[in-house]
Amino acid sequence: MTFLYNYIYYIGCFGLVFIGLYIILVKHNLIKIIIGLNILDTGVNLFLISIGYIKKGTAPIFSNPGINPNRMVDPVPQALVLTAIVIGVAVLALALSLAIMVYQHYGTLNLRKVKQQRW
Amino acid sequence: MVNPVLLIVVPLGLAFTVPLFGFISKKTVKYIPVVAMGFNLILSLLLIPRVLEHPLVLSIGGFPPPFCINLTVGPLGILLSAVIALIGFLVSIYAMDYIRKGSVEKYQMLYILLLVGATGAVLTGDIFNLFVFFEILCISSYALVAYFGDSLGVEAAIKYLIQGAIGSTFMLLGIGLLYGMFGTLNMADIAKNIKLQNSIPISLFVPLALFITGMGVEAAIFPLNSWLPDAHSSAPSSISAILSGIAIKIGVYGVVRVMFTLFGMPSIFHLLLFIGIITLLIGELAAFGQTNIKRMLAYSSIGQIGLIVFALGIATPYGISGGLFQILSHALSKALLFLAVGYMIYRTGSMDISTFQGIGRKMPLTSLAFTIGAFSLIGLPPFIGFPSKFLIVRAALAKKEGILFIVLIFLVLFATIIEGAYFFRVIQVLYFKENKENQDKKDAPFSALVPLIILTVFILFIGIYPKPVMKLLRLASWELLNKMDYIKWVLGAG
Amino acid sequence: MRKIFSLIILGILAFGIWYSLKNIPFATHKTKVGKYYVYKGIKETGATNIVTSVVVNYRGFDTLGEVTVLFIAAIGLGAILATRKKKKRKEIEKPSLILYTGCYLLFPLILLFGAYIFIHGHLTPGGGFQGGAIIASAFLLRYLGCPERKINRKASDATESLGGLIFVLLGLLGLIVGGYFLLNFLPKGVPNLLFSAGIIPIIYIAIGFKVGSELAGVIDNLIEESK
Amino acid sequence: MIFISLLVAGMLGAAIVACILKDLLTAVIASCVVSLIAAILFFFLQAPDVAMAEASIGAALVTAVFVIAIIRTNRYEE
Repeated sequence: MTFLYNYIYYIGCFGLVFIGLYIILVKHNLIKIIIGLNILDTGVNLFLISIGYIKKGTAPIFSNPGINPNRMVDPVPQALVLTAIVIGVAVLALALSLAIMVYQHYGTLNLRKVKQQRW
Repeated sequence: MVNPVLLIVVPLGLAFTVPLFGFISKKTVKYIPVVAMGFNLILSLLLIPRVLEHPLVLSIGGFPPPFCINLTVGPLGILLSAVIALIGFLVSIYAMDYIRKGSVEKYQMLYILLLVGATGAVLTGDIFNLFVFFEILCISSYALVAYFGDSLGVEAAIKYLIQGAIGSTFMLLGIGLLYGMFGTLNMADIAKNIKLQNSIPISLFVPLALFITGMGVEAAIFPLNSWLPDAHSSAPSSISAILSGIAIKIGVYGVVRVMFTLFGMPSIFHLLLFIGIITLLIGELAAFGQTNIKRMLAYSSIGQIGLIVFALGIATPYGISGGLFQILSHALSKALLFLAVGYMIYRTGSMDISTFQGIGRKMPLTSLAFTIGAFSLIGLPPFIGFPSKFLIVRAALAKKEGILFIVLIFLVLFATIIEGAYFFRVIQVLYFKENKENQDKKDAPFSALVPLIILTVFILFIGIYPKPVMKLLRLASWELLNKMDYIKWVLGAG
Repeated sequence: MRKIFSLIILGILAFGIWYSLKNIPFATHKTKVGKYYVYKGIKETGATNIVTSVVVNYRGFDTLGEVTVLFIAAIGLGAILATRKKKKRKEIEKPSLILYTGCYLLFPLILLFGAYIFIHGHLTPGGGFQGGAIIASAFLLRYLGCPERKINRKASDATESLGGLIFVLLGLLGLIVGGYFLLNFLPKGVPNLLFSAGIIPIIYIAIGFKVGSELAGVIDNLIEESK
Repeated sequence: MIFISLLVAGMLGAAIVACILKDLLTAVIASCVVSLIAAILFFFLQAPDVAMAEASIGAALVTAVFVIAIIRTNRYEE
């Protein structure tokens, strides 16, 4: 049980990271790869947040004066993740617009067939 | 009131006003990047003497350094930001006439923001802030590569985007691991906490490897450079100049900053030597076989990055000055080459080298600029490439570590010979071949010739009189080698 | 072949990260920076939501960069999709009356909710990004339910750039008044009131408008251009 | 604790489903489920701000953008 308590979040986030990377490395479909990127992003964000957690912590908001600041979770990773989520969305939107253009030019989303340029 | 934060904020503010100017008059829009980059150029030149006296550390938001984001403007940062502003200024003059297709407004906004990202990345002293500015740089370059929306550009952009996105995620993972271990994001504070002697524990090696992979994608060091030739050859020529001249240098800066300032352990620098030499050889050999001129220049950029990384890996004051000098010289020469080639392609309508026969007589100034850029890149005196390559070879010779460095110097010279061979081939086609089809070609317009001439003057001037630059370079290399000084600037003596 | 190769790479990565994670035990105190913010944040910035004070004030420069990233994505997407050849699109099916009326009535309510989220960013969870995203989802709903109503592109472009400009200008005002960029130069007020925390609510409102119009613009571009 | 373990298992399961399926629309919905469960986990980790952002941006808008892109291209993976 303590193992589960200590590692369950790490298992979850690195599971997402590895599944995301696996999708990106193995699949050829462009939309599938972008889905992989999304999952990878989510995993990294979850990892950052779980770094800042404290046992039986409270959210870092002084909603009533009696809250003990000693018990608050670390606010910095939360700020970082807010930034990271927005950046992830920006990359994703751009990637999908490029995917639409690729489909228009090549008639396929399979990256193996999109090969006009080579070394 | 000269404050380095204005280097980032004023162009950013101007980029936000572009749509508002667009409502008033579409024609004024193309002058905004010129104004923004001209401002940056003047400001960074004004700041250089102050920074040389004492490095500036500015906290943003008015809190003490480890608790807020701070800009650390040392000699290295101000040198790179001056180079960025110079190249950006000249290319923005060039682009006034060159970019006519598509929505010009959007091009100009993305262009300014790319340079804002580059400037921010070299000035910041906070690891997460570095990541954010890196993303600004990367995302705007993805969009600009696909700016024309043709099939080649879109294909290059999507490949670049996928690799870049994986790289930046790795970087974020590395930041997370470092934050978990040390509980701070300030680079000086992290550097203070990492005390390495001779070996590196795995728990620290993993974030280092993640950082090098993440930034190495942008820097195009060896196994991570498959995006570069596509992206640099399919982008508009003005953007190719910026990507080759500046964007990949920021990647190298990131790798170097993390390795030297954050981790700062001599035995890992040998890694850079080997990465550099492999990248150099692969780039130059691949460039030799190209018939497309922009691809040739792109591969040559890979080779030059290899040389820069090699020089920085020597890790002596001379070696690092040589590497930084090479950054400067490659930025000027490669920008000149891409800009000159841009109008040759525009006039002949093809990127194939064989179609440029006889262009040398019809477009004399452009061809002269190309020739000077090529000579400088090869390292012939009296151009800027000569002192920089000379410095690198001298630094490698001074490092008396037996046969290893002799072999490496031999490989560097070999790569230079290959470089010379393919550039002379192009120059021969330009001047010594005749073609009836190219009889009616005009030279480039005035707005394109001005940046070409200014770049040529800089290349010649620094090549003949490198002394003032050398002083700045020596201080910059000192900044990289002395991690303790950097920590002292930011966090004070305690 | 490719699968085995990538599994080997992932295995190496997993091994390395496992080693690193041993140094980062879960659920313990470990950061000095976070402690400083939790103890001093409310006094130094006046915002009861410490995350907001970190996002907007302590690490405000990151937020400026983040807003810029979203701006770049919106512009870049527009620039790329503008080169697309326009095709004739099939007649769209008209939404049913119930769907139409539902979306019509829900739209202002969702807008109000989004505005509430970003105005109260310094007091309760939420802020400019979340509020902006909620506003954008209201526009998405309107596109789905009432397809003939378009957003005004000029107005949304103007909102984007004005939002960004307000952020930059507030930062520059701080530089002029106190010598630091993004200095919280307005009076902090009493914590837990709506009018407190100096420049934080103003910046978050600007961000909310900017993010909302940018994300709505992204959706608009993706839906429009294909006609 | 059991509840959180179940959530994590569900999240990983949804991610694997997104990896395996050939129908891209279903895969996108599965990745939406991943984001949604991640938002719940953020809430349990005492990060309400991030949970809100993940739910509104990660789950709602991203899915919408994906679906629009799939309509413009091809629904099935070849």
